[in-house]
Amino acid sequence: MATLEHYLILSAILFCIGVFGLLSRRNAVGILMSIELMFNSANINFVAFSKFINPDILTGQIFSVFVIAIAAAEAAVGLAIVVLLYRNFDIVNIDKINFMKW
Amino acid sequence: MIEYSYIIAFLPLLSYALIVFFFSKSNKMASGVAITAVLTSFVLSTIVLFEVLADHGPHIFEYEWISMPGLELPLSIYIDPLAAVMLMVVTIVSSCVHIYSIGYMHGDPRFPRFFSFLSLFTFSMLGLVISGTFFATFIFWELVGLTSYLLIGFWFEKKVAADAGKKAFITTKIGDLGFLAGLLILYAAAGTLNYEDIYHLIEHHQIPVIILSAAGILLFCGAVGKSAQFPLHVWLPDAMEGPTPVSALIHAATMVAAGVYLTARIMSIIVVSESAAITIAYIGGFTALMAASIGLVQNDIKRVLAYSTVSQLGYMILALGCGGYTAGTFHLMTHAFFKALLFLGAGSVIHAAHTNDIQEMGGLAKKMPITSKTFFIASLSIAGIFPLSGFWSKDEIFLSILEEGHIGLLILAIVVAGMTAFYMFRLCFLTFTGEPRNKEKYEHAHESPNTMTYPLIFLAILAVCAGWVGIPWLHHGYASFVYHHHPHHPHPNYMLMLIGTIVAVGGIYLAYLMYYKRSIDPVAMGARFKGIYTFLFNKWWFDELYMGTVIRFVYWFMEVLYRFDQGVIDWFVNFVGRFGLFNARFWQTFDVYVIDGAVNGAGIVTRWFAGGLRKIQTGAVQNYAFVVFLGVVLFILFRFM
Amino acid sequence: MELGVFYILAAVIVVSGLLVVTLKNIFHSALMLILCLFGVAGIYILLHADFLAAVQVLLYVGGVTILMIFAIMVTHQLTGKKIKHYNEQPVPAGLIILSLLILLIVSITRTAFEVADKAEPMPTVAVIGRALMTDYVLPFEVVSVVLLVALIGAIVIARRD
Amino acid sequence: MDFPILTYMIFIPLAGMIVVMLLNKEAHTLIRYTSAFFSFVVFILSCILVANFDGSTAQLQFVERADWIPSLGITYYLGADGISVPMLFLTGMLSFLSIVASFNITNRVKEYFAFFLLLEVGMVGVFCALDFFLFYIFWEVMLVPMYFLIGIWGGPRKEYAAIKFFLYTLFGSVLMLVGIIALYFYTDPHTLSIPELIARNSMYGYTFQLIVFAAFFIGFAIKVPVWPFHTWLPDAHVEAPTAVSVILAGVLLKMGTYGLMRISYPMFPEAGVYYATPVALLGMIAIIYGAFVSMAQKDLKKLVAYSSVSHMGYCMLGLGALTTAGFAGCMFQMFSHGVLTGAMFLLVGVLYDRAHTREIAAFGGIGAKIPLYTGIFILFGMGSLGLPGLSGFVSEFMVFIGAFGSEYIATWIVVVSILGVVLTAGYILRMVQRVFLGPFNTRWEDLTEMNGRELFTVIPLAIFTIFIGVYPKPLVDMITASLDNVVRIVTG
Repeated sequence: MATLEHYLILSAILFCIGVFGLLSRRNAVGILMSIELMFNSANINFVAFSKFINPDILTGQIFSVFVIAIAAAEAAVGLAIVVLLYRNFDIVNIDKINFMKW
Repeated sequence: MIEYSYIIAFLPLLSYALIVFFFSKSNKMASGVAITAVLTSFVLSTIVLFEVLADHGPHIFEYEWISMPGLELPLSIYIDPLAAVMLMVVTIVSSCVHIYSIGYMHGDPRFPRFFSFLSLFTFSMLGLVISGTFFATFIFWELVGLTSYLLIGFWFEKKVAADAGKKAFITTKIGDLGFLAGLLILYAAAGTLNYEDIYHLIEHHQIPVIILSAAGILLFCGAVGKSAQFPLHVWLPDAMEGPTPVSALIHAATMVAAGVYLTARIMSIIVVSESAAITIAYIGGFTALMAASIGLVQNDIKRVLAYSTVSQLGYMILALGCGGYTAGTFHLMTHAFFKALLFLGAGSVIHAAHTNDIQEMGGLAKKMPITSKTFFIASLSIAGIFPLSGFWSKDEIFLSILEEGHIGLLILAIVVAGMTAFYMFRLCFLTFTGEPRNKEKYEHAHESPNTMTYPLIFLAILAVCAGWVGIPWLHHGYASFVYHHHPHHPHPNYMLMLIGTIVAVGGIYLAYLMYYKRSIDPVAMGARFKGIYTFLFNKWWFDELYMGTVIRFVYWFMEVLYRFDQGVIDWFVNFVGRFGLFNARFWQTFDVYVIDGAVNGAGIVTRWFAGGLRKIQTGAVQNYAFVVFLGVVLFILFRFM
Repeated sequence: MELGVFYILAAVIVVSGLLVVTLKNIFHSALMLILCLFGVAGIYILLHADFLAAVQVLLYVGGVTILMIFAIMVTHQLTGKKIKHYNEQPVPAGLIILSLLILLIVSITRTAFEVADKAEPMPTVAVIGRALMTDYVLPFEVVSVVLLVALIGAIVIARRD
Repeated sequence: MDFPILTYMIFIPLAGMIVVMLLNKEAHTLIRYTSAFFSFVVFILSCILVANFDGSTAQLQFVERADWIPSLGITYYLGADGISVPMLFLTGMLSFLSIVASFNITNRVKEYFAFFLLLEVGMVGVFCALDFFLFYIFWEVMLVPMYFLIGIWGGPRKEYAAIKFFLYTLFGSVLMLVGIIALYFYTDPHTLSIPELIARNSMYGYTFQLIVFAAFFIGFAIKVPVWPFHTWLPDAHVEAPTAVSVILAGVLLKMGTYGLMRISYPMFPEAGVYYATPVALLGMIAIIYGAFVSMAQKDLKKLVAYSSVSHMGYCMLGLGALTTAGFAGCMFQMFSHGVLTGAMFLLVGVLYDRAHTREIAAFGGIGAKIPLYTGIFILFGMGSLGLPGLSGFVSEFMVFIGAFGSEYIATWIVVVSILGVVLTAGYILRMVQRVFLGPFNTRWEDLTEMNGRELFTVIPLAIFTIFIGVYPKPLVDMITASLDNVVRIVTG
């Protein structure tokens, strides 16, 4: 019988993988993928908590629905930016995009 | 005609303008225009004289000039017998001098200019004569001063001439200060400067005597300057540097007489104010004596005549101070003729001999018969020999002094008469008789041209006859024409006439002995009275005195003030500026090193930090995210663990 | 049995997740992502969240991932090229992440969760649907607006003009 | 007259300046004639102004009034009376002549004439502004071009002179500004209109009057300049180019006395009475002191500059007298000094252009070489020393009569001041003698006579000198009513 802790640890691992990708990948699309991983880990958390703490009202699942919607929106906008970047600068590597430097 | 008498004055002005604007290149036209103008003035003056003889006047014509609240300054014409006589004197002498100048100034490169100045002078002098207010008198008074300046300095390339002109102008200007102050006092007291109104007020005792005394003496200061009375007489001998016709016209016959004329005009004041009268009389007397004493020993022919002029003017002033209105003005007239004649004669001599020094002349009578004869006539006249004009006018003066009771002044006047006779004949004998002392100059000497001799002859006639109008037995003569208040006919005093004649003859005889017969050696005399001789020869050291005191003081004071201006006032201004600058520098330093230092310090520190920290800001988002997670880790670590 | 399934799914998720962030070829990463998301969908089923599992497959696997593959295709870069796919900080990042993971695991294990002993409604679709239309209607509408804005924004940004 | 003549007089030079600035800077002749044309138009307008002026009344004429900044009570308020009309005429004439006299400027011609026209704007404006705000603006507008005209086209020490002039005058105008602000806040309702403030002069307290009068006085005194605020003047005059000296002496100095007559006295009558003796005393000191210091000068231009100090002293004496005659004398002196000293500076400039020196001792006997120049110079010199028949005499005499008859100042002040007459004669004659008379200095063998343009600039001034001196009635009629009004306000 998988307990809440199992799910939480799985979620933590997945989240950390996502963060690692976020911090170290150069490709913008890769970074977006990493973010998806992190979303998913959060969703696992929500659903697990919903299942083990408050199973009757399904609040966690509803939040997950919202998160998925937001993730979709994020993906759409993020990819659009990537396309634009590519078109204007001919690159998709995020470490070259350092215009925020003073 | 009398209401148009200003035309008399304006004709020469017109001539001046014509010469300046149109004939400045043409000698003939310039002299022609000037002489025409002055002769016309002469004719008109004669007409005026006859009209005044018919109606003594005064004839007054007023013209508005300045009129505002608190200031009414009209100009007016005031023709009374004195003015009419003066008009005659001025136009006659001026005409003679104009004609004479054709010959005398012949060949001068500035010939037209000379005539233009003569015209301007004639205008000013005639204007002065016909002025009806003290104010107008003052205006023309200054104008004659200007023309005198211009004419003395006519040969301005000579430094002495230029200096003399300046000296004349400034010295008379000092006297004019008094004139101006007198005008102000009079105006403040009377509210008018018209002769007629002031006479009227004085008659009705509406002006306090003390003010009248002050005003009288101050106005007389003007006369002192213009008529070269002590202590402002120093300019007149120097003024002899001008061309000789100028000396004759301005510095003998007319302008210098303006002071006397003015003194006559303030007769009403003098009569009222005892102190003013005494002051004037003594100044006149002293001047007469002093100038005559200097004249005794001078060697420059023109300077002798100049001192003689000063002395004679002193005589007139003395007479006026003693209330001798008729006497003073009478002598003014006769003197004008014979002194002009003397000067013109001297000019003729100088023209011939090319020197002013009588010690270099001698025996010129043979070469210049007309000049020498007329000169002798004039000398006799001035010495006061019966029946020449000088005799009558001098006698009048003695009489008026006697009537006033100033015995001391009378004796002084008689002594001066003797001195006058002596120095005039010293001059005559040295110039015209004896052996020529400078052969070369003698050889070149010749009689002057007709343009010069005719005026001499004409004036010689006047020098003889002009006095006859004032013969005491003549009841409708000068005294009943020119008078103050009412005609005054003093009884002829035969005693005085006799004394005067004796003194004059004595003076002439002494001169005859010393300079003709040579029975008394003048050089030995000079050596014997060396102290007095030096004193007189150096003109009582007046020039040196003034030079050492007044002039030196002025020069010293101007330097002191200029130093003060630069060293104190301007220094202070610059000091304020420099102080400001210093302040600015100080605060700039403060600003740079302290205030700005603090600011910059903050900046430097910041930049120093930033230099390190900017490396953190890579612009790469992932670096930032890295830090975020580092923070998260640390947060959890320290918060919960 | 359930635990066994969980471990299998967990292994799939972790391995595929690691591959997502480590593979050089971004296209392969995308494929691994799909695998990973399937694993997560399995976890949902394991947790009795049938609706979410369906949504996961439909939206993520069918929508987002495809979108990403399109983006990869559009930018057609890097597929198979020998270039560095990491930036300069994988090692410190790895360390940080590792410590984060340890901290998380420690805190999870230390925490005592109050596990409720209730059964969830089955199937969940009706319950979720009702909840979205009643209690959560406002967030729901907001999300719809957000999606719309994102949609339009994406078009505007990516549009060639 | 409906035609807004004063506005035109102010702004035509401004238009001229703009036109000049638009011209090609190499087209020197065009620039010169253009600026001469514009200033000539102003001169013509000033003649029209004089012709249309009614001197029988003290009323302000040619009044133009429009709201400007209503919230602060500031109006665009212009007008002229007997005090300003002669000054406007003088400004118009001297500006035109100075511009003609500046035709020989070759350095940065365009800027020079542009500045000159701007200067004219300021000068005309000051003389017809009736609102303090406007007055102050014009007062300051004048300062800037003057600074540059001295500082760029001046002599060897031009920077020093320009800065000294600028700072000194600015110091004065700041004091004046303080006075203006004090007046503004003292009155209720606040106003800056000068006639309005004069009408309310009974409201000002005695102490207030004394203090504000002093503030204004120093402001104006620096401009006059009154001893001991005069030391900027010799430097500025000597260093400034000829035409600028003319304007400086001819017009700018008059603004001080104009301000005193227009503002200080009518606005603070009690203070005017209180300060009568100090003002007259300062005048006396200036007369004597200026004359002595002039006498000590070795530089021709500096001599003329110091003579200005002396001559403006007569103005102060006349003002201190508080009589119509004294005020009229002051007015005459302003006009006459403007003409005479303006001409003197022009003449000195003419000589300097030829000889490149102004050292008095360097000349000598040049009267024989250039008789026409000498004659004209002596004419103005005589005018300056107060020879009757020339304008200087009339003004001096009126000042003396006015001061002597005044009940506000002691007689001895006038008596001492009279000494100035002979001192003036002293320095003028000394200078004339050392420059023109005496033995000819052969160094000046090549000296040439004045040319037509130079004659053109001084002949009108000569005509005015003689005209005013011989027939002062037109000017008297023009100023009497206004001055009498001022005197009556002051003395009650």
